[in-house]
Amino acid sequence: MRRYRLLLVAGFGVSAVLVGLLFFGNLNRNLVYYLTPDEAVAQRADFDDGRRLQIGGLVEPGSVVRTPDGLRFTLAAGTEPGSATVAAQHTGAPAQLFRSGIGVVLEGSWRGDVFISDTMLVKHDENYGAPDQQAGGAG
Amino acid sequence: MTLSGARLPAVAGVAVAAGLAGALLAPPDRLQGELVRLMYVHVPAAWLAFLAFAITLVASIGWLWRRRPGADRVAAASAEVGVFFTGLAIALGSIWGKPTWGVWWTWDPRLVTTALMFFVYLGYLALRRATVDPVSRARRSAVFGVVAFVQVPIVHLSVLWWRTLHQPPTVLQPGDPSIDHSMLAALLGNLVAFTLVFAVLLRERVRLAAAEDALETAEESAAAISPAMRCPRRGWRAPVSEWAWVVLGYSVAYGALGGYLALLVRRRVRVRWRAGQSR
Amino acid sequence: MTAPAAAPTPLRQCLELARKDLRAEARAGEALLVTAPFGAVALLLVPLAVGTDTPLLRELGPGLFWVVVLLFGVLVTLRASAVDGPAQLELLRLCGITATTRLFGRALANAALLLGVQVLLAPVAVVLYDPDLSGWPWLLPAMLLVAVGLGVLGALADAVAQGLAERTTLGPLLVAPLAVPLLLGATQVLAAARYDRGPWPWLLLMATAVLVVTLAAALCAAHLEEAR
Amino acid sequence: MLLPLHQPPAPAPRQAGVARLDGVAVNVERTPVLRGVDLTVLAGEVLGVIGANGSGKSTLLRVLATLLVPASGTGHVLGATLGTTACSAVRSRVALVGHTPALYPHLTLAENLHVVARLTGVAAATVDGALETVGLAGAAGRRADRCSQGMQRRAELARALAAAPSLLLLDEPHAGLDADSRGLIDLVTDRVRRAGGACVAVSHDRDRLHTLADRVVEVVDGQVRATREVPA
Repeated sequence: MRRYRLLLVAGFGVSAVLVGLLFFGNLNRNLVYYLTPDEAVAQRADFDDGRRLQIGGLVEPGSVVRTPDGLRFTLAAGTEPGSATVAAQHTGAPAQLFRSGIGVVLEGSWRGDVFISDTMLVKHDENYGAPDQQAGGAG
Repeated sequence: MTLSGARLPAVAGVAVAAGLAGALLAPPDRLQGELVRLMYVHVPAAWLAFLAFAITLVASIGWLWRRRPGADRVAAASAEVGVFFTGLAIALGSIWGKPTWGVWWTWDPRLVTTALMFFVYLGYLALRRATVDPVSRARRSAVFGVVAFVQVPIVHLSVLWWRTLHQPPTVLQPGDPSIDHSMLAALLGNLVAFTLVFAVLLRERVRLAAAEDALETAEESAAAISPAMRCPRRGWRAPVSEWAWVVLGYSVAYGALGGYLALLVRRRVRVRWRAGQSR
Repeated sequence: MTAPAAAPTPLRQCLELARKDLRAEARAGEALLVTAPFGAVALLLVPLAVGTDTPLLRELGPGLFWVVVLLFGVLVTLRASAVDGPAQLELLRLCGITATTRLFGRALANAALLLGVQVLLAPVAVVLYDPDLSGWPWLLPAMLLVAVGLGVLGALADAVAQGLAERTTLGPLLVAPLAVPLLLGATQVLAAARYDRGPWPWLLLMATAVLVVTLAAALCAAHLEEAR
Repeated sequence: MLLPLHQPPAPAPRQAGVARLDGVAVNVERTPVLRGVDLTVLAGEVLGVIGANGSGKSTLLRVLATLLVPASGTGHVLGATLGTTACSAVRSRVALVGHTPALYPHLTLAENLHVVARLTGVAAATVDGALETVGLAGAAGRRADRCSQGMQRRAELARALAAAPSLLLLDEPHAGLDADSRGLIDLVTDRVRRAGGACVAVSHDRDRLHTLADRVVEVVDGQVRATREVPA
C-alpha cells in the first residue's frame, strides 16, 4: 500500500508542476477571447481564408467616420502613439456606449487590409469614476 | 420566531434599504452613466455565489471528518443558495451586458466558466434529490461538493488568466481599488447588505432542512428549488433609457431575493404544519 | 481456518476488473455497436440542421467530432453492461477489493472503450466533413488523453451515482461540465497544429486535467463507501 | 473431489465465536431494521436464522459480512471490530450466497468463477474442481443470463466452495434448487465446518432450516427473540 501512497504523492508533485507550467507558461496567450491589433496583424496569414476572428482594441479618437450602413474607424492597441492599428469597417448600429476612445471587441474577417466586422461588443474596464473627474486615458 | 431569530432579518432589511439608497445616490459613471448602478447588485450576487460554494466545501469536509448531520444540512443549504445567487449573477450580468457590451451573452471565459459552475452545482443538487438514504446522500454529496469546488477559483481567476471581455476585479486586486470612493462605498454597502440577506436565506434554508429531517416522512424528499433564472426573450427591443435597465436589474434582483425567501418560509411553515398534523 | 491466499496486488485486480468489463462489452456490444453508431448518426444529422455548406462544415468538422465524442463518451462510461448491481457489489467487496481499485478498474475499461469509439468515429467525421488534416499525428496523444480523462471522470460519476435509479440521467450532468478542459484542449490541438503553432500547451492542459481528475478520484473513492 | 480441505483442524479461535454481536442496531434508508441484536456464531457450527419476510434476516447477514456498519452496539467478525478498517482485511474470508445471484450476466459461469478466483488469488484448478463437485462441469461454458436459477445457485455454491471461507453466509439457500441439488448445501456447509469455520443460513422455511442447522434462532421484528436447540 505504501507504493500507492508514494504514487499519490508523486502525482500531486507532478500536477503542481504542470499547473505552474500552465499558468506561468505561454498557454494564457493562446486562450484568449480576442486578439489585440498587433497580434491580429502578425497572424494575418492564418486568417486569409476568410475565417472569422475577434479583435479587441481602443477606438482611436478622431478616426470615427459614419457610413450609410455603419461606421469606419481605426482600432489601436494602446493610447501611446506608435502602437499597432487596424482599419475597421463595422456594419450595423454601434453599441449603446460606443464613442471614440472606448475599448471594443469586433467580430468579423479580413478583406484586404481592412477588418470587416458585423458584431461589436463594447469592453469597459474595471475603473469607475464620476463624470466630472474626466481623466486622461479614458476607456 | 424568537427575538434573536427576528434580529438578523431586521438588520438585513435595514442594510438592504441603506444599500439601495446608496446605490441610487452614488454618482453615475463617466462612461456607463446610470448603467453602472447594475454593478451594485451584480457584483454582490457573484461574490455570494463564491461564498456559498466555499461554505459548501468547508461543510462537506466537515461532514467527511466528523459525520455530523448538521454539516450536511449546511452544505446542502449553502449549495442551493449558491446556485440561486449564481443564477441571479448570470441574469443580472446579462441585463448589464446588453446595454453596455451590446449582447446578452457571449463566449467569454468568465461567462462560460460561471455557467459551468452553475451546472456543476445544479448537478450537486440533482444528486442530493436522487438519493433517499440520508447517510448515503451526505456521503455522496460531500465527496462531490469537494470535487466541484475546483471550478470556483477557475471562475474567479478566469479574468486574470485569460484576456476576456469581462473586466478584471475592481476591489479584490492589489493596490488601491480603481473606483471612485463614493461608488466604492455604495458597492461595499451593498456587499454587506447582500451578505446579510445571504445569511438570512442560508439560515432559513438550514432550518427548513432541519425541519424536514425532523419530520422524517417518506414524501419529504428535500426537493431543491431551481433558482429563478430569468431568460431574456429574444427579439425584444432594448429600452433606450439607462434607467430602464437599472430598474429592470433591480426588480429582478430584489424580486428574486424576496421570492426565494418567501418560498423558503412558506415551505418551512408547511413542514411545521405537517409535523403538527402527524403528532 | 483457511490460510489466507496470497491476494493479488491492487494493480492486478484493476486489470482483472477491466478485463471482465471488456469481456462483457464484447458480448453486449453496447459501446462499439450501439453508442458509436448513434454518434455517427449525430455526425450525419448536424449538416442537415446547419445546412450543407461545405467550407463551413470543413471548419466545424473537428469541433463536432470532439463534442460527439464527449457527449456520447459519457454514455459509454455509463453503459448498462458495466452496472454492478447490489449483489455484484457485495461480491466484489467480499473479495477484498477496495472502492479505489474498483473505480480504476472501471476507468481502465472505459478508457479502452472510449479509444475504440474515437477510432470508429474519426473516419466517419473525416469522410463526412473532409476537414483539413495537416498535423494529424497530434490527434493521437489528444485521443489518448481524452479517453483516459473521460474514462476516469465517468468512473467517478458512476461511483457517486452508484445504485441510484437516476444514474444514467445524473451521470452526464455530473461529467459534462467537468470535462471542458479536455474538450477545449482536444479542439485546439488540431487547430494549433494546422497553423504551425506548437500544440504542446494544449496537450499539457489536457494532461494536467487528466492528472487532477485521477488524483481526485484516488482520494475520493474510499470516502464513497460506508464500511471500509 | 480433490479440494484442499485443510486437514488439520483449525487452532481454537482467539475469541469464543467466529462472530459476535452485542446490542447491534442497523438502519436501512431511515427505517430501523435491526434493534439490539445479540448473537454469537461459534466455530464449527451451522447457525440457522429463521424469520418472516422483512424481519431483518438478510440485513443481519450483511452485518455479519461486515458490509453494513451498526448504528449502535458493537460487533466482532473473525476478530475484526465492525466499523473499523480491520474489517477490510477479514472480509475476503467471508463468503455470501445471496438470494439474488451475484453473477455477471454476460460472462459464462466458468468465467464468473474464474474472475473472482483471480481477484482473490485462488488457483484456477480449485475452481474447476468446485464446478465439477456441484455438477456444472458440462454447463460451465454457458452464459450466466441463459442459465436456470438452479444452475446459477449451484455456480454460487461452487464459488463458495472454491473460496473456502471461514464464515459462510447463506440467504435462503434452498430457494430455486431442485431436490437433487439440495444435498450440495450440506456438502458445502460441511466443508466449511470441518475446516473450523462457521455457517449462518437464513430462511423462512422452518423445516428445511432445522435439518440443516445445528442451532436455530428466530428474528422477530428486528430482534433475535428465541434460541432453541435443535434436537439431535
